[in-house]
Amino acid sequence: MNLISPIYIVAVSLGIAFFMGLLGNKAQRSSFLILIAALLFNTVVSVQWVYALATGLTDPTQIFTAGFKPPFSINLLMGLNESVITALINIVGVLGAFYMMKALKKNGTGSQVVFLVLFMSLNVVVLSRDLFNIFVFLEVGSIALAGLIILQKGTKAVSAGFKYMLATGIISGILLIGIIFIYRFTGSLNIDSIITNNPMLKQGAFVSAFLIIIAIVLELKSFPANGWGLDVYEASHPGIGAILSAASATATYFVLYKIVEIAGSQLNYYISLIGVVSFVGSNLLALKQENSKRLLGYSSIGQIGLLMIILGFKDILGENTTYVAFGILVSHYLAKAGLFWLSGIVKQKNIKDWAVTRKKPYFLFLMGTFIFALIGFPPFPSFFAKWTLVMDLVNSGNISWVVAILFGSMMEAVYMIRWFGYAIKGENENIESFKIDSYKIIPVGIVAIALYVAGYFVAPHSEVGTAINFIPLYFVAAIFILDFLPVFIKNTIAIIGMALYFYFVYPNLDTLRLIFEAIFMVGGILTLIAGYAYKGKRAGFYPVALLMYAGLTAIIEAQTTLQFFFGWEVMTAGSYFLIIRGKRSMPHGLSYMLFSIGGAYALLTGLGMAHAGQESFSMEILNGISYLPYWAYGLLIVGFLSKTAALGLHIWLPGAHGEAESDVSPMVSAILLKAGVFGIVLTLIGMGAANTQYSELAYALGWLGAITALAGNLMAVFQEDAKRLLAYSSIGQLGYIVLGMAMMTHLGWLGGFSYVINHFLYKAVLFLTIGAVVLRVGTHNMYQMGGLIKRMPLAFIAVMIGIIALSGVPPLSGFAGKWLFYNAILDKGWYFQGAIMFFSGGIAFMYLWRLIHTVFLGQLKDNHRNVKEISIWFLIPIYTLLAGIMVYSMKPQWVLQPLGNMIAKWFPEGQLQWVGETAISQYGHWAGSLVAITIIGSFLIVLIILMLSTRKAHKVKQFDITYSGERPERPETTHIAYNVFEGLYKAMWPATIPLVEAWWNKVTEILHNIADVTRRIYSGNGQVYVAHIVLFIIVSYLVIIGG
Amino acid sequence: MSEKDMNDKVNEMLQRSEANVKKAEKSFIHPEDEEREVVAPDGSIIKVNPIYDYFSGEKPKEEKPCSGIIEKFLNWARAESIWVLGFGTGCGSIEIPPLVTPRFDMFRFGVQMRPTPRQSNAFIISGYLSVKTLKRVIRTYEQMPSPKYILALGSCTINGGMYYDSYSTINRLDKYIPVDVYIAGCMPRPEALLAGFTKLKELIKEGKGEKANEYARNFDEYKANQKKIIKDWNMPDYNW
Amino acid sequence: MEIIALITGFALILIGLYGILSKKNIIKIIVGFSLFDTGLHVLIVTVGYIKGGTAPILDSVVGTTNVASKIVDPVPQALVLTAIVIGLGVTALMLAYALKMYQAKKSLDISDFKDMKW
Amino acid sequence: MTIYAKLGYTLLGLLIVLNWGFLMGATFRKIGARVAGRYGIPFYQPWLNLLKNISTRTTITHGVMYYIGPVFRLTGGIGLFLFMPMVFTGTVDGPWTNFSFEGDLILILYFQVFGMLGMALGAGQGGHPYSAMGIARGLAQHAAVELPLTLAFISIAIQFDTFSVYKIVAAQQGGIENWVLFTNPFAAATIILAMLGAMGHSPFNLVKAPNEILIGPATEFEGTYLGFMQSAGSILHVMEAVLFMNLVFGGASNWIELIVKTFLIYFWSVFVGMVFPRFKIEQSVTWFFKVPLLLGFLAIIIYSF
Repeated sequence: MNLISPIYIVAVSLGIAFFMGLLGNKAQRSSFLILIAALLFNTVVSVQWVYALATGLTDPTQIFTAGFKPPFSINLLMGLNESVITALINIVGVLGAFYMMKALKKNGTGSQVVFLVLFMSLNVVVLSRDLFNIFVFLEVGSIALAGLIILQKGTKAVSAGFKYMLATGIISGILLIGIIFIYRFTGSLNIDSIITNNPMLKQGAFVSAFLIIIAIVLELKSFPANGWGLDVYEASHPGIGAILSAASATATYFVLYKIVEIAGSQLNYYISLIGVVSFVGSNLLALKQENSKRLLGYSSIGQIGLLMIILGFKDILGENTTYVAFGILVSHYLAKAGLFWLSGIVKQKNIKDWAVTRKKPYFLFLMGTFIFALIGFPPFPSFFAKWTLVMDLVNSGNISWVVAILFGSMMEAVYMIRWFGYAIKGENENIESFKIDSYKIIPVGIVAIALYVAGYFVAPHSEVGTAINFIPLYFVAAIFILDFLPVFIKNTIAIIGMALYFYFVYPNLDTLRLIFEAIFMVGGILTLIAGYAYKGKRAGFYPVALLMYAGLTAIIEAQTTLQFFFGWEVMTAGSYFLIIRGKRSMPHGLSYMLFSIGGAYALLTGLGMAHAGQESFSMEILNGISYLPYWAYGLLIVGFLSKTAALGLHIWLPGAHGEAESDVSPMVSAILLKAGVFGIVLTLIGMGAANTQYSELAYALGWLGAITALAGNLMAVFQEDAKRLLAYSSIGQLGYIVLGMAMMTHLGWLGGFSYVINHFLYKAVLFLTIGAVVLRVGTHNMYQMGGLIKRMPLAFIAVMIGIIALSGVPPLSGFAGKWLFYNAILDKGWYFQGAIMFFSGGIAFMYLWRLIHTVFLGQLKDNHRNVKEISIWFLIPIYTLLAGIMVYSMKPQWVLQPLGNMIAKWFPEGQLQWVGETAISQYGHWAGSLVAITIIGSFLIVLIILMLSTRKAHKVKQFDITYSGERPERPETTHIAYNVFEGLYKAMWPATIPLVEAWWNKVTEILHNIADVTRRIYSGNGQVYVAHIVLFIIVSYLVIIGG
Repeated sequence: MSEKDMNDKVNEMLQRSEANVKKAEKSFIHPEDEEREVVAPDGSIIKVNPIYDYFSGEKPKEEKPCSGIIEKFLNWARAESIWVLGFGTGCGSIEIPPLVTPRFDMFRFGVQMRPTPRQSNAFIISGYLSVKTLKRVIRTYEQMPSPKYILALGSCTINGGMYYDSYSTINRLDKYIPVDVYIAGCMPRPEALLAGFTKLKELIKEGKGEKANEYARNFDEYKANQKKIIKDWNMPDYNW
Repeated sequence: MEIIALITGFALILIGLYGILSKKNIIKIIVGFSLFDTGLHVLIVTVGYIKGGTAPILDSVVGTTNVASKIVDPVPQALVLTAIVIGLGVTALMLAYALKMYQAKKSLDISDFKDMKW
Repeated sequence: MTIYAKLGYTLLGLLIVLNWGFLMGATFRKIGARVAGRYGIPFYQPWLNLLKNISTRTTITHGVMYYIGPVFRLTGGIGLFLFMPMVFTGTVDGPWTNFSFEGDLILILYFQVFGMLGMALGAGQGGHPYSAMGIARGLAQHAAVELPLTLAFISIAIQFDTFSVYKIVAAQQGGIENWVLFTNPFAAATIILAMLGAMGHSPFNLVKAPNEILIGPATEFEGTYLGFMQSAGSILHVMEAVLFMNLVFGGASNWIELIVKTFLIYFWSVFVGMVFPRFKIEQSVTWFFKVPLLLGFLAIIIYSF
């Protein structure tokens, strides 16, 4: 194969640049075409090298200039890495030039020449193996860039450019000192010969190597000596920002990658250290940032910091280094370019004003893609890279590094998701929509698609990534493409798809997984049926709902921990989009996402610890973790608890569930929360189930569950919002489940699983019904409803059965869980937890009565006189679930016996004995069916007696009540619905102070204050920035010689 | 705002208030009871008539007593279990509290107080009855389950007593609601009240405590009388 | 000689840095930068100097044997040429910026250009 | 024992309990009268009231829930009776154990709420504001009462290692010294205090404060509904007393013993009520969170080690 030598990139670019210079401004139109042609030529050259090197058609090739061999001449190396990096740079060059078409044309041929020279220099910087050559072209690049910065009009761009010149001037001076002294000490400027001849640099040579490396590190705008860089990001044309972030930073990073070898591995640790300071520091400082381009600048610096960490750890990462580095690099490169370009299209400075993006919904999709790629969500390459990075770091015992990296990532997620939240849900009424130029949107679209493609191709490259099941994701993608169809068709496709999938999947699952898969899939189908009630297109709903279900089923089917985590993150992303669809759910979506990401990071670390010392990634490694087992299991549990909303990690739930759409609330409450329970079950099985050595952990978990149950129920009592009430109730119910599981006995688990099924059934019923009622009456506030039993009797029946089941009153199914719990508690000896549970049960009656009374009973409001019964599409799933509750209530043994058999696998001791329909435990017995028959029988007898004695009961209307001789004036003043439990509140208000929320608010506030105070180092004065650079070098040197 | 506009506005306001005064004089309808419009969640307008919409308002029917011995047995139970509504309508209500004291102790006769008309079967109209209270009495009386009994206390309920020419009290109670037992005096002492209870019990046991049916039978007549005197009628014809 | 040149080079660098860090006037800062640059160039040349060596031109005086010990190292001299060119470019661009800045705010005080911070 | 014999005994037992409940109610009124220096009602007054109430001629209904609310209430009472072993005869299958299946304590605890919840729904549909207020108070007080009560119940369950009421009674046979009252004094003390709340007499009768909220939940109920509720109330009072008797006071081996013991238990709450004025709801809730709760904790702590 005949390859075009990379030297032609330089030659052609320079030639064309001169030619264009000669042309001058005479041929404006053709000059731009020539520029594009030149950049395309560069791209073709590098891409053909990528192809040739990747397929093994050719070997890495050295290109010698001037006919001498190094060290007497400059040589270029074209290896696989170089070819990929140059390809990336050149692609961004083409796209960027296209994106900046208007600006480049307007500013004439000169700007185009400079643009071309910039990319030529970036290519050379990557390819060259000569230190001085690298210096020269770095300088050429920065001069070119300084020329391009000024393309943007205004003082800001000018002063930013000057600061940039000043800073890079000083930095390249430092670099030059380093280069000249390394030449002095090694007699060579060629990187390869320096490395081969001087494996360990000492003293003077070491100092000069340090200067070279620190200069490159500074070129990468390391925190905190990076004010000049931030200014450039903020002030320059968005296209320049994209080039800086995607192309320039990539090239400079590669330079660092090349030259770090000259110091051997002596500086690796410090590069990681600088990297982590950059990553954590700039992500933390970005918290207070409101200017979108500057925010992106902070984020870019953070990402480069992460890449420096990876570089520093290349000895530990071994052969994974390239994979991890490219994973992060490519995601960052594409996403950041896309975001910068987007910012040029949206044209809003303040991130709050990005709400205008929503006026063109496909831009939201683009923005979401970039942001989720940046914070490392699947299916983007950064997800796999981050996974591998954490696995390897934990495996090598660098836990504190993992913590720092994850903290930094967390901060990045905070501001990124917040920004995205503003875009989805912020106020946008007063902001003018933006124009879309096709030449601007095409590059953005290309990088967005490239992200997905990259993710798809990166996944199989990790050893365990091959097993990921992409079929559900294809389905999601298909639904996304079909999003223009009306609801009815999409809903049918979704339901059929899920049903088929469940049909094919369920034979392969064991009982445990089958239970959860059934909850996810059957529950999913039932809640989707409710979707028929919606009219129009319901744009964007089906892709995200199915994304969540795809994640859920991936969790169940996971054979490896990577698959599990992949599913977990997919589910998180899907549910986030679902939740944030609600009208007022911006802050709640954010907090949901942050707790989810925090939990996911805990999970990631835990899974990493499980993997430590093991070759395999199979789910089996959760059993008997040997590396820091307490921490590992603790982190796993914390990760899962963030999803079950245990006390302390619960503050996202009420808002998220309460403000979500009517059919989304049951999805995220009845179904999604069970994913956390599934995880806890897996962890507890991993801890050894009956023979656990970690009973302290289980004990703490049990207490947490009990207190969560109490707190959740207590908070539910004082809610005025029907859906929030149910949401708090979910917190409480999940507390029960956690307590049951934590008991680690047969009965405890039986009770826990009984609750899992029950909670799914009745919470789905309640949320669906209340959601449907809310759709009809148009408010969440219970005190604005009332008397709806007359208008919606079927909904009332559903809620009544739901609350009786929830409250655990016999004969309905909730009692099964209660009965099992008390037996388990006596068995286990957790008496106080049991008493707290019972008390929370008593409190539950209060909010349940409140729910049904204030909504359905009492006085019908005037404006609800004509409301219709809830939609038939809600009634179908509701009554299907009710049938489930009734079957479970009448024949509990049908459910409990198989459950018991399943649990006996892990807890063979203390099983329930079944004699016919009677369950016998050590402490008592319970005949579910007989009790139900007895109660129903006596109920009917009494009812018949009443009917016989009051044959002629006169039906009266709502104000036909005794009102002390008066008549009520209005339903609103007659309906006792607001602040109903005032007396209880007076007695128990200390327990309702939202301490947890205050704590998290305080944490947030402190972090933001730190960010606010720290970022004042960026005073805006160019001299200060130079001082930062000098100090950075001095401090780094002191740290290095001192450490 | 120019002076002319101001004057126009003032005139308009004056006219409006005059119209309101006229309207009020005509119907005595409290503004709260006027017809109003509310907006349903789906945006449609619902007209609300506060006087009739909220109430069933169906006319009462005569309830036939059971036959023979059963009715006698039930009447005995009713007579021995008189639950009096705790509603003091006039000055005589001061005579009722002594009945629960050790000195008079009405409980031994099976008489006790009940706070809600739904659970009472006897109603003491204690003395003069203003028109304003009459409306409440009618409403309360109609809300009591049948069979129900009325004891009228003092001369005011018989012929108006010392308020015979008052503009604001009624003269004869049984023009408006049927009375079972009149207890004369101004005021009758608690002993007289106890005697009244004894008389009522006798009547009930004899099967003569059927005034509720009489009310139903002559409903239109009673209603006409009531409506003649109560100007601001803001309730349905029958309060269930 | 060598040591004096070395010290001069470093001194110029430090003086230049001092100028950059302490002077408020942009033109003075650019002058400081030029000093810094010049110091660098001196340094480069000094590093390549070999005591008693002649100019690195292969002529009859130097001969063809044992050349390396007779002439000063030619590489730094080549480098310094490039460095000077680059330094010139940078300085020129900086001055261009200074002009633009003056046009924008009628001020050459660098602390007047703090529009962007934090 | 055949099912028919069982049914017969159960119905007979129910009749006894109902009438005993009425008589207890009358005695309560009588005692109240005597405390006030009055003669008081005749002892047969409750039956007359019942008769009168179910013989009203007109009945209203606010809707289906209103209609079946009293049914729930009465079923709650009857069910509690059915699930409670009444008289201890030495065998689970004895004549007076009803359909208790050894009497599971948890079932009884949770079934208590059945009637309350149904009644709350019925009263709610009545649409009367006072009903709602009464129920809100009742539920709050119920939750507060149940906390110390549950601690005591769990303590007793730990003591006898069972939740079966029958077994708990059986274990207390053989003399007064075997009663939980003496073997587990903390639990007993907790129950004795907490049951004041469960019985709902003054000072814990804000739920149906007659002159403030027109007897609360029952405001809108009349006639037969009221009759049902009175019957249910009577049964529930007896059953509460029987529950405490079974748990703390050694159960009963015959009806006489049952009547004597329930009388004493019931009148403990009555006498307290005669002396103390009514608590506000926040006062009553905090009251149960003080001494009774502390005693309840002690009752469990002594078994935790």
